[in-house]
Amino acid sequence: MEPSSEKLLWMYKTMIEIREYEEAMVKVYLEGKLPPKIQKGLAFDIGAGPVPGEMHLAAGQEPVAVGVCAHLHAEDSVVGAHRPHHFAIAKGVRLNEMTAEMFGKVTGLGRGKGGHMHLFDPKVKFSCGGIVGAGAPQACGAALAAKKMGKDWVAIAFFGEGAANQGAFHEALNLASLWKLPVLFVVEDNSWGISVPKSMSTSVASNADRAAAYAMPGIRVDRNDAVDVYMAAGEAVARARRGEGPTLIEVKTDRYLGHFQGDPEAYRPKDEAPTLRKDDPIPALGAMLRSRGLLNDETDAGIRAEIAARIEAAYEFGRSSPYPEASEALQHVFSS
Amino acid sequence: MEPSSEKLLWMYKTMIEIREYEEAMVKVYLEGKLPPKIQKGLAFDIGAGPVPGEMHLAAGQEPVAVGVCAHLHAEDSVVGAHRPHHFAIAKGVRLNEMTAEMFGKVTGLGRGKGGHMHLFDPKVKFSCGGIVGAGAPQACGAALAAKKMGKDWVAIAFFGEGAANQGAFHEALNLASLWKLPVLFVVEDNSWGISVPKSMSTSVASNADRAAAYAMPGIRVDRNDAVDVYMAAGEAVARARRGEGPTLIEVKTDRYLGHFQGDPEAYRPKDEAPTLRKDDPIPALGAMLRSRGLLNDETDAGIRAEIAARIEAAYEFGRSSPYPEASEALQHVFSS
Amino acid sequence: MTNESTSRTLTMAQAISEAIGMEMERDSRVFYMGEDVGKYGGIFSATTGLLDKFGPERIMETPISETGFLGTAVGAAAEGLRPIAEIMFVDFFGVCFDQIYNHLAKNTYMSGGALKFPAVITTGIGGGYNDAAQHSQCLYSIFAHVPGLKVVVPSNAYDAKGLMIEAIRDDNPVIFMYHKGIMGLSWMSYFEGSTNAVPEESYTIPFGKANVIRQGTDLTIVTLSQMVQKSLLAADKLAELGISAEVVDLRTLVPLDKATVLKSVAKTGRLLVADEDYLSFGLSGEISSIVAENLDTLQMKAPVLRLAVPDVPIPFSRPLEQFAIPQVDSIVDSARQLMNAKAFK
Amino acid sequence: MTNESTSRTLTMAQAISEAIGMEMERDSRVFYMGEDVGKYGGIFSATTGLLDKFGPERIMETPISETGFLGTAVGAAAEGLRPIAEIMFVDFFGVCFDQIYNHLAKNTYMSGGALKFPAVITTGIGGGYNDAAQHSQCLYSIFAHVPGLKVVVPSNAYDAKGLMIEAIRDDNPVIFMYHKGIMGLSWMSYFEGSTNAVPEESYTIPFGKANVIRQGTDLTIVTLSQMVQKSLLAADKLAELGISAEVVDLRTLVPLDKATVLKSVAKTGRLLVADEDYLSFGLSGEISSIVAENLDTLQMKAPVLRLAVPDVPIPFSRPLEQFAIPQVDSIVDSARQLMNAKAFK
Ligand SMILES: Cc1ncc(C[n+]2csc(CCOP(=O)(O)OP(=O)(O)O)c2C)c(N)n1
Ligand SMILES: Cc1ncc(C[n+]2csc(CCOP(=O)(O)OP(=O)(O)O)c2C)c(N)n1
Ligand SMILES: [Mg+2]
Ligand SMILES: [Mg+2]
Repeated sequence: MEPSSEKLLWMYKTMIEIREYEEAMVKVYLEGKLPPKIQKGLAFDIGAGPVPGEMHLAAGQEPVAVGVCAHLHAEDSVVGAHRPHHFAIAKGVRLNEMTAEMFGKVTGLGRGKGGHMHLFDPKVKFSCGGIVGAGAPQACGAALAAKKMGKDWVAIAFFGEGAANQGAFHEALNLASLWKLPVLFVVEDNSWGISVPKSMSTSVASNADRAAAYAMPGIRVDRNDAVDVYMAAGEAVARARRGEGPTLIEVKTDRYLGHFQGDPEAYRPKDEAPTLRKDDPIPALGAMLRSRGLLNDETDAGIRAEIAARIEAAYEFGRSSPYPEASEALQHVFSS
Repeated sequence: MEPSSEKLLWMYKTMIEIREYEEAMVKVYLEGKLPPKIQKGLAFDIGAGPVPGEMHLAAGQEPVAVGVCAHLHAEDSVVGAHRPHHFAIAKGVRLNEMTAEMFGKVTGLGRGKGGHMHLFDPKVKFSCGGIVGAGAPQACGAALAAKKMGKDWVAIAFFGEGAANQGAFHEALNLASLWKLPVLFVVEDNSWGISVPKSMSTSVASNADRAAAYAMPGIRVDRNDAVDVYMAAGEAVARARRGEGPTLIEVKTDRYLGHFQGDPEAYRPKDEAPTLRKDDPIPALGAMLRSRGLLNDETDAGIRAEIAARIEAAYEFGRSSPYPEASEALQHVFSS
Repeated sequence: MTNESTSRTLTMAQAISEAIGMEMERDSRVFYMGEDVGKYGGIFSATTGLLDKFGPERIMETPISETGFLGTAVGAAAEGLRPIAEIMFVDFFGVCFDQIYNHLAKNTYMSGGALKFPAVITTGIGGGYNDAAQHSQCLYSIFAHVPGLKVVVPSNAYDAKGLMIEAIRDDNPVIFMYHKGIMGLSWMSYFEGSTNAVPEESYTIPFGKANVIRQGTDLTIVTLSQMVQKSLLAADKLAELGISAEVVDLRTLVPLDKATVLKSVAKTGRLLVADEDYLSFGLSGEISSIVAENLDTLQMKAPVLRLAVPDVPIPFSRPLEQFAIPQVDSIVDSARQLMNAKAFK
Repeated sequence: MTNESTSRTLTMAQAISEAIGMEMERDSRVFYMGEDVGKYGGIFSATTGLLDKFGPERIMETPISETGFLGTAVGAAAEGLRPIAEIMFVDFFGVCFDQIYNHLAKNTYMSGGALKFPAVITTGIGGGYNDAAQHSQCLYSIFAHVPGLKVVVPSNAYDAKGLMIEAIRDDNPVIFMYHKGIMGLSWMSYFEGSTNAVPEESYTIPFGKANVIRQGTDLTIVTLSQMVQKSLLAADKLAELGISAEVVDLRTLVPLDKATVLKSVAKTGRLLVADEDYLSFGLSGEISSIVAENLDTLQMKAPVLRLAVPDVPIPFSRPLEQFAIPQVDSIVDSARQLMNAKAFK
């Protein structure tokens, strides 16, 4: 199923939005974290600045997010992992509230309680979490709910190639196949699990080869390309909606930045990231759009300006929103 | 690698020993558990009698134990699960002490502290445990130790087809393949996980097909036959000893008795167990031995008499040994 | 009351499966997942008869994949369904606790209240029938320690039904722990006090209300689950010795009814905690600290006494297990010891 | 002493990796497994430099398979090796606790002492740097609650080295928990008191010996890990207010040095527990109950006060997190409150 012009443009815009969001975060995140304003002797202070805590960015990994989410509606569920922004943006999570959450503000998705790894937007059924592998069974739950309610909604679990070695992966895939759940397991193979290369974590070259262990289709997308992902995911989503069960997809992608911001990356060949950037999927899709006459300098500039404004507004919203009252810490342990 | 006459005879004898041991346990276990000597209204009292607690017997599942253990030495490790006697006996665990353990006696393998699901015999490197799936990574540990010490010892993890859906299975197989550990994962497919048929627990027909997910060889032994298991395991053990890594073997086998003693088995077709017994692997191997001139009525009777005596002695040892002092409960939390 | 209530004597297992069945009938969003919960009816009979009534879509047999199906419960609850998931023995929580305490229990909080997780986890606890170290634990204090879970630990059939209905209707994760030795199973000896009169109709028992199940004046025994039944038997024996024991059945650990404990201890001046969990860093410490934190208003006649499993794995052998797990006689002995002790004057 | 000892100032992370390195040199059976422990040197720098020294066979990089490699540690320990396995954050224990508490911790007991399990589990604990609910917990009381594990929770570099060497040489499973905010990492602010003089040579600190790290007469602060450093700062402030606080650093929870706590409380008559774990059913209850159980010998001047995380997940937002996790000022406030309280007379 080739993407329509509309989908192509949407994927292009959304990839730009993700990239710009992440690049902006690189800068905002560093605010207040560097000498001399931090404890003497430190190179960096993770707990300082307006956006404290760990920060996992997805620059370079946009194709997997847009290629899959292009097939989804608000009622479909997405469960991301610790590196969630690209999925959140592609799923349509409210950008202002998401950003405010990372600033720890009361206007945030979780009133500042969740933070970057724990974004919940029930309006578009997005969630994520910081425990590697834990999202896979949760996506089964969303899929089971859809099935029980007689809806054709699907659920997507996105996680990294490192996560595919966690026991939860195995249990979730077996359940999903057994119960013919409308769920996709999408492995982002960015070659690294923090500092551990795939060859040191994974006994098989492609996780797609693990699908046979659950009698489900397995697809490997070998290029970090939105259209390739779109095509693979399209058939899988359609199968799921038809009630034919789950699919496992592994997508080769690239992590341009460190595992988290502040990662010294001593484990990584110095020229790896710059080399990867030469195959940047965004200009690649841009060129395709231009060749089809769907984009030119002017419309491109328009798209970029609109996105820049939206992102700036989101960061401004996050920055200027108030913090919750300290005593709010005691609320929401239970819902009443 | 065809089994030698010696191995054939050993397998035959050991299967008989296992079967007789289990059949004896069926009776001993019932002692003191039935009306009228128990609480009024009960049909059965699991905590009563000389051998209290859960009891999982392996009658029918002898081939997998002897077919694999025929290749092992004392230095090789075996990790069993909640249904451990056939593996223990095939691995050469001290029968008296094992039996005493199930009677809760101070002469038991664990001084009465472990019981039937927790048998540890360091002399022949046998262990087991009551948590489904937990043994697989532990066998990796034994295999890693062998590798680190430069020995050609192997480790075997035995577990049921139900256990193959536990996350620990996935993690252990991946690790074993990645680190080329000398370990065999042997799945006993007795079709049932308590009351749950394989078709309701396992998304794939044969667990052997899951080996490809870890780039290791996978073998399915389709008959509950000691020689077939012997041949499959022989090549796998040899590979492991040569440093070529792990193998996954699934063996079709039959559970003649309930999941545990006292299981009402309402979930099971009434005629299933009797039908299965028609393919009893012990007379089958006996017939083969006879056809090769390795067994006749007289030698068979001799074998059986010797085994009966050994088993009777073991139960007698268990029964007549003293209980530990109650205050021993406080000892051995830590080794000193 | 306008309705006439009919009640029969039920075992705790019957009361539980009745409660689940009634709620499943009332609310189509409720469903049950677990191992051997279908044809078998649950190893501890919590789902007896329910498969026939509700079919395999609502009484869902699972593989031995606790992380898989508990994670499924998390996801389904977020979508508005009301899953009940059974961990056969609480001892197995170690293979799946992540889904429970890092997700189910925290997602409401991390979402700032935007999401509800109306799920119940049922599980069998306790020893006393020689099932040894991996099948005999209580562990309730671990579930009570982590925020975001309500923890229910009934001692009898009547309470179990009302608490189960309350649990299923609660919009938050609840862990419902039944001691095997009070379920009234046909294959395990049990304390008969746990089998009692249960109304046919639906009713709820609110969480956080401890039950002063026996009044007394000399000492307070704070306890829960099967140990309530042991404590009542001990109180009978103590009465023969002229010692009047008040027995407080906590019923739920989260929320914890400290006020009732405090009131009772204020009256008696003596506290014995009778617990089947491990001694240290758990329930008995928490209950003891109610006294420690209220030394301004309490005039204690004796130090607090904690009776619990003395920080050893549950041993298999009968004499060892009987020694490790507090028994009726050890409650009696502890109470007598308490009556002979003195607080600092 | 005949040996002259040289000591330098080390961060706690440096002290830990030095201790591990020394023991790996001394005993070829010791090896280390975990995620990012090789080239990265451990996310919290517990293994910095060790890969270069010992190579990948002894500093083993693992997949994200905690159950897999902890189970491997169980099996390897049974064979006589001495594995150290790192769970990057203690918060992840929920995916692998079964191997720890049902096997590693119990197998010695279940084997009647026939088998030893000389393994160390290292793990990062604690919050204060906005890592939110799944990366900021302490949870030590859960490990201390289950029998068969020794639990070590150092507060400074000197102790960490001695306790780590002791842990590696112990023939039993030890969980060694380092608070991230005292490791002296170059990327996280830390309490400087935790970086101190560490002798170059090898030494051990016995388990079960609490350290009275500051003498005082008015109240006893019982604490551990990073909270020791906060308590010392609080004690300075309290001294300015004329309040003399004694600070007891528990160092290990199993074994627990109740005698030292009791002695100190007997002297001061007031107990404040300063804890970064969740409040209920955990450490602070256990410590409080030392008072409750000793009301025959203790004359308390005030009720016990427990300061801990108020049973909420650790919130992300800075003001919320600072509120939820006890700070120096909250210790000061609690101590003042304690000085104003009275016990029943
Ligand atoms: C159960 C668990 N173990 C370890 C971690 C620490 N951790 C966080 S992200 C990560 C690497 C994940 O790699 P991958 O799944 O490939 O995702 P990527 O970071 O490449 O997007 C690790 C080890 C965790 N969060 N949860
Ligand atoms: C983690 C865990 N979950 C559930 C159980 C309860 N249980 C014990 S044996 C068993 C069935 C095991 O089936 P299988 O692995 O096929 O072995 P079999 O009993 O057939 O030998 C179950 C569910 C357990 N012991 N551990
Ligand atoms: Mg990755
Ligand atoms: Mg089976």
